[in-house]
Amino acid sequence: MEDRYDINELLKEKGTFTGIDKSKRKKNKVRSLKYVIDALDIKDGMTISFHHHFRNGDLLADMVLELLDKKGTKNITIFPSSLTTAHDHFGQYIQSGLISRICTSGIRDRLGEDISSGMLDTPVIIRSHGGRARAIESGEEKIDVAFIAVAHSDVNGNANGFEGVSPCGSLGYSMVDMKHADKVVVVSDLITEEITIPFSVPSYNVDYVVKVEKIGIKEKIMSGATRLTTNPKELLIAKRTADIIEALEIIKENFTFQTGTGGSSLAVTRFMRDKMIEKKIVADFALGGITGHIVRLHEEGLVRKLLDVQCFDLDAVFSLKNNIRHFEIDASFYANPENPGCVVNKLDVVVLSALEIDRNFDVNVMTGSDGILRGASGGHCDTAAGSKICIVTSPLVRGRIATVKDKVLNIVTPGSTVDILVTDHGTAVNPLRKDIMALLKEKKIPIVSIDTLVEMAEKIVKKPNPIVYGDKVVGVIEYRDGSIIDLVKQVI
Amino acid sequence: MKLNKRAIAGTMTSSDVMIEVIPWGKTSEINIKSDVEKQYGDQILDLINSILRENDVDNVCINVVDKGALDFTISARLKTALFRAAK
Amino acid sequence: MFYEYTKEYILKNDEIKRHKSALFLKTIDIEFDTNVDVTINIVKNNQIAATISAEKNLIKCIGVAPDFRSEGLMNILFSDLISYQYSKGFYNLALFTKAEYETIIASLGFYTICKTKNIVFMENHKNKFRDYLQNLTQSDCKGKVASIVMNLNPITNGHLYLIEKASSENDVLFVFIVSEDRSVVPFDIRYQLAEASTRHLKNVILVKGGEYIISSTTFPSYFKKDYNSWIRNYCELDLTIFSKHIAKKLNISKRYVGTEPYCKVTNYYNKVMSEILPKYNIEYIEVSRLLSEDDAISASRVRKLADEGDFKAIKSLVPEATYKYLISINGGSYET
Amino acid sequence: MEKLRRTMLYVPGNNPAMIKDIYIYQPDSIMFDLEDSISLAEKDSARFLVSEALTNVDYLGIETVVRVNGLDTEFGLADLECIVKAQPDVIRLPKTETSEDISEMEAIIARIELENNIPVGKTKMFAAIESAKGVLNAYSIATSSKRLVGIALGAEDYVTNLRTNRSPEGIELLFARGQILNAARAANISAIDTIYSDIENEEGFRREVEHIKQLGFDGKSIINPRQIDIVHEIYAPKPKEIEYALQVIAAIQQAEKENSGVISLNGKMIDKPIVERAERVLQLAGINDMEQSDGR
Repeated sequence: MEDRYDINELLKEKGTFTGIDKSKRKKNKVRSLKYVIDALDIKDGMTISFHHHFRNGDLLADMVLELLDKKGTKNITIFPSSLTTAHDHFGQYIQSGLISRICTSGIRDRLGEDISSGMLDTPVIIRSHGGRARAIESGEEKIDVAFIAVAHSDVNGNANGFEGVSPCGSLGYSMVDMKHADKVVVVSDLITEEITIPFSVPSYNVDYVVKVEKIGIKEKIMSGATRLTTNPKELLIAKRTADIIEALEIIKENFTFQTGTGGSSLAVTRFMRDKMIEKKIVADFALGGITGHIVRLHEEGLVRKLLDVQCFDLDAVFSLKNNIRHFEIDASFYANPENPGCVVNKLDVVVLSALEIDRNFDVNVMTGSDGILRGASGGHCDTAAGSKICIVTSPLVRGRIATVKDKVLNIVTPGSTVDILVTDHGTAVNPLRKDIMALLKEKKIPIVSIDTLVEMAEKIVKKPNPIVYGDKVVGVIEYRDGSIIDLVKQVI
Repeated sequence: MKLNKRAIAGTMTSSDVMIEVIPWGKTSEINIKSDVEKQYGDQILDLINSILRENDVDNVCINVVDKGALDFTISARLKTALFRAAK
Repeated sequence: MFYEYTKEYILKNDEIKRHKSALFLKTIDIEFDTNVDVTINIVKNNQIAATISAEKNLIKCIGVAPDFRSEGLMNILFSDLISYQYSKGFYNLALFTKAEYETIIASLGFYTICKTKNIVFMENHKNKFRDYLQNLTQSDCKGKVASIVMNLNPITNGHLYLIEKASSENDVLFVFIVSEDRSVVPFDIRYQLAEASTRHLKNVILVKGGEYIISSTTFPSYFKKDYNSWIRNYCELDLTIFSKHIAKKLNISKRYVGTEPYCKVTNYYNKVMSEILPKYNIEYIEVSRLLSEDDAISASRVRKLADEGDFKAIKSLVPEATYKYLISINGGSYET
Repeated sequence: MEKLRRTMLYVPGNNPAMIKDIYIYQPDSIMFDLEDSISLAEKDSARFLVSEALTNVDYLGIETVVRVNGLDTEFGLADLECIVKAQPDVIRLPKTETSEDISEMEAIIARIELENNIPVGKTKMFAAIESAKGVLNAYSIATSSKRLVGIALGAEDYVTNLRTNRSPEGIELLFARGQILNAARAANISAIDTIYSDIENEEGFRREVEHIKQLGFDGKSIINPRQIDIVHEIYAPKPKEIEYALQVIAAIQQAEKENSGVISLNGKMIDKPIVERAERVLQLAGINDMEQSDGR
């Protein structure tokens, strides 16, 4: 038996109450950006993270990098959830030596060209949204400082993305960062003394709060309402896709789905709506990037829950704010492959797009037909792997570029997870899915082989000159589990 | 085919091509700006040269702004521009 | 058909419709320039979705409503405008734009001729500027090479004084005569009078300024005498073209200007010149104007006197060739 | 068997983005337009574009129709010279008023065919009737040439000519529709109804298609691919009709096997009209793989 509990020992250890001076309580966490950057002492080899919920209207990443650059900081890793045209000029920070490594989901336009030309010595690490969450949670990537732009925060960092002057809606991608980063800085142009309720960022995760004059360029963050396409080709693809979803008997009570925001994916939702009303069916949840059109289904009672990792328009933002079952989820819950409960695993069907798809159904959403980085991995391979049925929609050719081809330039999503390809020139089913093939044949849905589509495309556009690659590897594409699925070569 | 004046045909909308034909006293010159230059620049040049040969056109400057036009469109636009230039 | 928009072509005299375009541009923070010959709008659901205008060779006032960006409306507008201007005989088109739009406009068949920190000047023919530079002069320029850019409208003793001074201080002097024909005296005459009046100066080479030296293309404000927010940009652009390309090609290391007592725009232009030229190792030399009866001799003063028929007063202010010309057009008689 | 012409899809002749793969919408006929959708300044470029498309693009066996400009314009003849060589299935003549309009164009087409080693008569013709005079001459137009495979109503110009306008119910078109339809049936050629231009009004479009189907038209000229499925759906036979048609055909085959002169089904005699109707039902249902004659 142990000795009796020594109360004196406890008193000595904890100290006794001596009174409190209320006025000396720490006031709040608000500091200037410059103060924070100096105080955090961001130096060589450190990793800082951002999110891309403000998309093309993001101002924060540049504000931070500009200050660091002025200080002469070198050799840091930037770890944004994605990069947009707002970050087009980041080549200058690579040239100045500030940025020596980039991990991201997307990279495009001028920065994509810069990277593809070999500007950065270390290859960019491309991860899916689920893969990024996995890398952070597993400790594979350590974030020293997470800078989180929010639309509204209180003085202690309780924050959300759906109030304020430049709302972005869900903060899903940054929720993983805030839990695992060493230091978390919340930045906004609306900071109130009053507590932010509801909040997506809890203040206990936040070290500093920074007020800036403007956190985002409103018109570049998102549009008011995503417009439904009137493009006949996109409508054709969408209708065929909806017909297939119906034929595959997916539209049953409590089914679940995710549709992208591309012209045809969005229209798929519209055609599905008609079928749901006709069959009197209610879906359990819609997942993913949420748009006003999905919100409408929710508000009409056709979809019970919206699981929202990212809002795509202001209608979605308003809904996130007002509809209780429109729920903000983080990237790990969304798609981390090491999290067996991640929701992509509960998807009955996902409709995705592609820059390129080949005979093996391998999909490229990262590099253009010229081999240059101009896309985003996003949740593509995550949802393809998780869903029961993954449908890729795409026109057979875009302009003079074949979308369906012999071999994709880069693989992001392996063909073994892609089940159906719907194009304007015909629908192909992955031979691995004999069940789907049989069901569609039974329902008299016309099917062609992927080889036929490849040949049709080549007949239309003719064989292009091969891309001239250099020896340097400029990008490493990670599959969601962390293995390397492809390398992106320098383009000369 | 004898060209009398400069002429232009086509548009710069997707899948189209705008082609300008300028008769001049110098060796022919073909300038191509194309969204798919890397992949199809050579083929576009070959196509244009073959149409010029077919129509016996020389000493001409051809300016091409291509927005991913297929061969049949490039051919139609060049023929239209030549037709207009020959008027 | 499948078109979901209509197009409208607005000509200069259609004030009401032009006003609509102006209002539209205002909503996207662009100022409508009333000096345009034609405006083309793309209209969707009775609202302007995109607009473009042109005055002669210059494309202006380009705007696309935020909701309609990335729908290829610019491609439609540029195609239509190029075709339209082509039918009017304007084959070579140019424009100024901000750096952020350079790539997209380049994809519409335009080539960057020159850019400054704030603006990019682009043209739709690849070789036009190259040919211009090649055709500037045949002569080989060695030693100290200087330049003056002048309107010579018409040439006066004031101009001549500046030319003679620069001529005497250098091995070669290029006198660029602004060729834009918006001056009172037509360019051909201005050139002839200058030639006659400088014949005695063997190291002076007269050059037609052409489109790239203070022309309505490279410097639209100069001719309208407006003093808007773009003037600094235009000045910088014009002077960068001069310094970076023209002076470099001709080995010019100095540029002379006369002091400018009257014109606000010219004055400002000179001020910007004094900042930019040294960056390219070109010396900026300002020379005080020659006075006559305590008043600077200027072309405008001469023109005013000619209008009043005071040829006696003119005689002492201008070279002989100019004097004869003014008399011939004003119907006066020679004074001996 | 007569060719199906439920949908004749307009495509502006100067739009390469549409022309290059318009076949994906699977209309029964594609109609390249050189006429009203093309501005005067672009008549030449549309002509070259359609000609190159016909020569180079694989339209997957879908009937190709080119609407040329009338011979009374400066473009008509040039259109024919350029287009006939490119061998579309059909040349559509706009604003036809008399049988002479057809003969005049036929003569030119025949000459061009001859000059270019195309079998004379290969190029079929289609006539659009867009005026009161044309409507009154419908039968003589319909019977004016062996090349003529159909006539169509062009209502926009026609109602202007009548001094009225189009109404949702279409009472103003009753006479013209009846006249054209009867002329076409008497001449044993296709009858195609006019366009419906309000793309957004799906309800109105459906009503009109049901109306013209009931009148007896073979199909409709359409201006947007979105309208195709609706027309095909309305023209699709009901399952009962298909079942009956299949029984009729089975009965014929049975009778043939038995060398029986009289064919009966469920105790009722099957005569020629019943057989014809059955065949058409199966064709519309897309079940029939029987030979299709080209053109008619």
